[in-house]
Amino acid sequence: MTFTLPPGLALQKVDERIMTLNVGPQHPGSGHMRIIVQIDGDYIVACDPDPGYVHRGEEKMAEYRNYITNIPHLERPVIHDSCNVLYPYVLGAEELLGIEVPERAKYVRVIASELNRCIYIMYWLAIYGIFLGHSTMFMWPAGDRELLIDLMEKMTGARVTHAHFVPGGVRNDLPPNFEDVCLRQVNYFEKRIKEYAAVFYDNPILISRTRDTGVLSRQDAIRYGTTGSVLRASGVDYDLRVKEPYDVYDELDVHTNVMKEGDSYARSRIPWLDMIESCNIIRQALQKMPKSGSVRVKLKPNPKTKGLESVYKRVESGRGSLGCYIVSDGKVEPYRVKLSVPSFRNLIALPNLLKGEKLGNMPSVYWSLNYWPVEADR
Amino acid sequence: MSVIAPQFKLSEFIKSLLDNIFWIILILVLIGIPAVFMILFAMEMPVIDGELLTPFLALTWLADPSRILPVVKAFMSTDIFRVMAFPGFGFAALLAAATIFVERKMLAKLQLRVGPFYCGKFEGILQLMGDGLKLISKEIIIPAKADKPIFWAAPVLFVATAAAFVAFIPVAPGWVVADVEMGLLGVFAVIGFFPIITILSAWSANSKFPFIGGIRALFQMVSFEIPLILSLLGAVMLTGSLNLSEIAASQSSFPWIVFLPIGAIVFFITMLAELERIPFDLPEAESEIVAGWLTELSGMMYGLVQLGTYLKLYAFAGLFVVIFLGGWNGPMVVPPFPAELLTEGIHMGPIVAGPFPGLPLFDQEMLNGTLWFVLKTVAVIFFILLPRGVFPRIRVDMLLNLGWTKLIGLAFVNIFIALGLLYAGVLGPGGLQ
Amino acid sequence: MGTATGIIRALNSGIKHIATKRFTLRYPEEKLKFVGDGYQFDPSTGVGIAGLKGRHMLFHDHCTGCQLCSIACEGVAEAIAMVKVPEEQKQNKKSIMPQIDYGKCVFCGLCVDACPFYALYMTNDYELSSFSKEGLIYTPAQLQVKPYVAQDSEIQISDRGATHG
Amino acid sequence: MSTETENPPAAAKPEVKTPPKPAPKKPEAPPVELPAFEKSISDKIIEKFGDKIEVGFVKEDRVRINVGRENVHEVAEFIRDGLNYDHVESVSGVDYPQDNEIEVVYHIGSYSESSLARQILVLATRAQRETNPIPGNDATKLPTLRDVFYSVEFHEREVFEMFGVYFEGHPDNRRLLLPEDWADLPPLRKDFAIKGR
Repeated sequence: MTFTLPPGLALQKVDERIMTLNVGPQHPGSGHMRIIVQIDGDYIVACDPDPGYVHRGEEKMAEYRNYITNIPHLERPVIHDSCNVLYPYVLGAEELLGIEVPERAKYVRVIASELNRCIYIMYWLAIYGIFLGHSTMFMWPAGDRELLIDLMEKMTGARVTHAHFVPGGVRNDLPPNFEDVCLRQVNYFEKRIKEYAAVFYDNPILISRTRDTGVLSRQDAIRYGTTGSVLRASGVDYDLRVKEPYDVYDELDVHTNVMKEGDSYARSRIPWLDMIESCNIIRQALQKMPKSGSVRVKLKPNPKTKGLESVYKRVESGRGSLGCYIVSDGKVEPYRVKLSVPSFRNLIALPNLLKGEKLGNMPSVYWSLNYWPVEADR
Repeated sequence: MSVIAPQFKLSEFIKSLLDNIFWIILILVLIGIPAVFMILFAMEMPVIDGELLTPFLALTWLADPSRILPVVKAFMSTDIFRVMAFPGFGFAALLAAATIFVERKMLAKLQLRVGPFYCGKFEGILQLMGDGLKLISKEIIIPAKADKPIFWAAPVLFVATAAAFVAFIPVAPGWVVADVEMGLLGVFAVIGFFPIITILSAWSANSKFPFIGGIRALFQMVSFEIPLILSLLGAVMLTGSLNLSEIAASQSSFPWIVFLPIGAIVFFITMLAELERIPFDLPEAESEIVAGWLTELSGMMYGLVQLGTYLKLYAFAGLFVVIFLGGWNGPMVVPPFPAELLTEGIHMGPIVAGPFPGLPLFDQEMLNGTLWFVLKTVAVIFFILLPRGVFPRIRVDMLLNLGWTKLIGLAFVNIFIALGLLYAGVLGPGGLQ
Repeated sequence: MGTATGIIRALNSGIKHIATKRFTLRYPEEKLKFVGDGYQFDPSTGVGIAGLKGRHMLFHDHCTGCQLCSIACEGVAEAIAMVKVPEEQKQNKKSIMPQIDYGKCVFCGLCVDACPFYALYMTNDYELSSFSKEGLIYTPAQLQVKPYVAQDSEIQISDRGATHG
Repeated sequence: MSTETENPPAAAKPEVKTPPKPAPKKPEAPPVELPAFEKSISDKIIEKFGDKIEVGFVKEDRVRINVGRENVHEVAEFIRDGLNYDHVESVSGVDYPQDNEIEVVYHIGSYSESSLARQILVLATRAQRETNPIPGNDATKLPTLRDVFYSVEFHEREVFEMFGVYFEGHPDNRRLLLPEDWADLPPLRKDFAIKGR
């Protein structure tokens, strides 16, 4: 007794070994996104990232606001790296509006940007720690971050959403006695992060856990267009602070950290080395900064650009090169603002890295991409 | 401005209090007093003034306070007391609660934060009670497609099995719930139940993450049970007995860890794995599989599993102490019982209290043994808790690799050391002991 | 043996930190001290003065009702509305002053930058919770009050670690 | 069709920047003084393709090439193989309703060639715009560059959902950021207005 279904109704043959897991958006190990993972036993056979849960239409909103009022909402994608995410927009707007920034303002921007980079990386590191089940590495960075947040608060008046950079400089001058406090806290901060080595970075269990997982070769890192720590962990010496210095980075001595391995461990170690480098840059900038002078150029209310122009500026943020493409058509509002965010660019590597990995490696590979879902969605 | 509770009325509040008191008294009368009488009927009553006390006369201690101590002492010699209170469940639960408190505060200190601080006046000492109340008051949510009887039973079974494990641990000479001849085999048998309960709970939840977590727990526990058993065999060979009390008693001069350090290390690592503690907490790996096999458990079901986990932690630490650290053996530090309390009572100026005919409740040996046992157990628990602060989670393949190759090999080395000591005559008959 | 020494180093580092000072700020009892009296803006030079961007403070004798703060807020949060005030000021012909809805405000301070008459400042007060949404709307009369702040905790760094003291 | 796309009236910037632009670079008094290295890049492309392309501008570190949609794949291959650019940083769509066109701008950079490290080559092409778009099923189509530059994969998916520009040959033309049940206009087009603005 054979009974055949019509072709359209025939049951699709499903490989029963494969199980589909929805990692996210309510999963503790995903952030604000979903990764659809198919596993065969403990091995991931396919992975499909699904961002978009926190898409806020920043680019659309920017077309309706003028160059100054764009500032508070354009820093929202990465509020813990808010100075850096605003930086390319401000640089681009300055070029479009034709503003020359005072020297002291440039140094203040560099200090704020480097402090913010450390704040971002500490947050990232805290989550990387808890993704690996290392609760101490969650608490220590989250606590020591307070040292720098305190500095940013003194500097800008807000703890995370600073809205500090404007076309033409920065909003306010440094408070009195800031240099000493900054130097003291940054020095202590550097001492603290060097203590992480014994517990985290030199921990043999961590090393055996993350070595040779999610290996991204040099060719693939370039081909996928990854950026930031992911790129530098794969052996590409590329840091915009050195390669295309903006503001006063060409006057500072910036060292680029490069590792050859391209695995999760290297990708997680590079940001930590970057933080130590940032401390150096802050010390240099504090030393070379002009002790007085203006920090902001007075703008006309509602500044306008001249005709149809476009500009593409990029900076090295905590996650990598962050670009901003502004098209203006001579009105008060920009015609189009496009943020080319590093998280989005690094996301392309995720499906390729996870394929063939074990499920236990998923959090470490995923978060070692230095990925921030809110920024990718914009 | 009563914005928080705009409907608040004092009379309603007092009414609710009285209501609660009424129900408490009712339940006490209907359940509490019968339970007390059942215990009184079951236990062997003491002889007072030459006549045997009957359960019906037991409550006469309300009129005659000198009868309290004999009744209490008689109760303490029953099995019910042993199971429920002292070497059994109550004692273990108390130590488990202390463990949770110490774990929280110690981990907080290590991570440069404060930890529980406001609940209870001193350093958040009542935090656990608050957590328990919260868990009891939470709604229990059962997944729609769960296999409900097994899903309900699994947490209860888990606690019961953990309590059964606790029953094997001798705390002081003679003070053990189940003093069986094949005690260690019984321990192995009970440990073997945990993966079954885990996989039952995980399977019955009918959800993906608990399933993966359950499978991982099964892998982990099964693969680590073999080195666990092997690592304990060395001590069994040297002692020549499987009875845990005898193993503890045999270490009166030196603990076995002196001769069997490799076995102790292997047992410690497998213990961490069996307890699902960091770095081996794969079945509950939060960032990978939410909460593993505990994902669908809610409310007090989760609380029961946590209770079972900490009971298990105490039991494993106790097993380590009994087998490698000499159990209750230690220098006598407890002062002898003052005999004049029995004959004369306490003289404080004009006031005379006593004499107390029922005393002493516990003898000196037992108090000293318990003290040393608790001290050693706390030390072992500290070392079980410490890795949580400094190690990340490991991966399944690393775990299985560690269990099946390295630890089993080391356990065999340990057995050979024990055999060597035995045949060389250093230990065993004619040796040091 | 590298593994064993690494594990011992990690354990050692963990135990050492048990004796390090706690870094936690116990918020309701301790409050962080800020620089200055809040974010202010000097319209003559066009540069702000560093300070915390907290609740605003409005100087009624400076406000002219020019609505520039409201216009600045339009693209950001739309939190500022101009309302009639009963009092009559010489410089404020229309008798309108800003009323700020802190349910919408993002504390960016662009309204302070926009004010050309030193009338709108920000203060160190950041505890603005309320039981109702209406309670978050601050009228010009409420904005006039200088908030009382008791903030004295600062980060202190010693050999045994940093604390909030 | 090609004449339309190759002479976009809006983006046809003169090759020489207007002098009053207060650029942070050196004061360019004669209008023909262009950055030499960037000029050489644009010259190479002009030499290869001649009339098919049009140089949008040559600024310091930035070279802009406007291409018609039928040549964009070919030009991109030359950029990768002949000029050693190796990745795309950003793919942006810009809507020009008055020209009835949607411009797609590729910002192409290079990691492997150290002399190109600070260069961005801006490759712009234009697709026909439909007033009533049916994303994927109307004339708003462009050839994909995914087989040339792998890194455009997610960027092109984003442009597809945000502007309705279908990339022919893209292996995975699904929604990325927008919800699955989005049935409105592609949101970054100019005729999609934010409520209340």
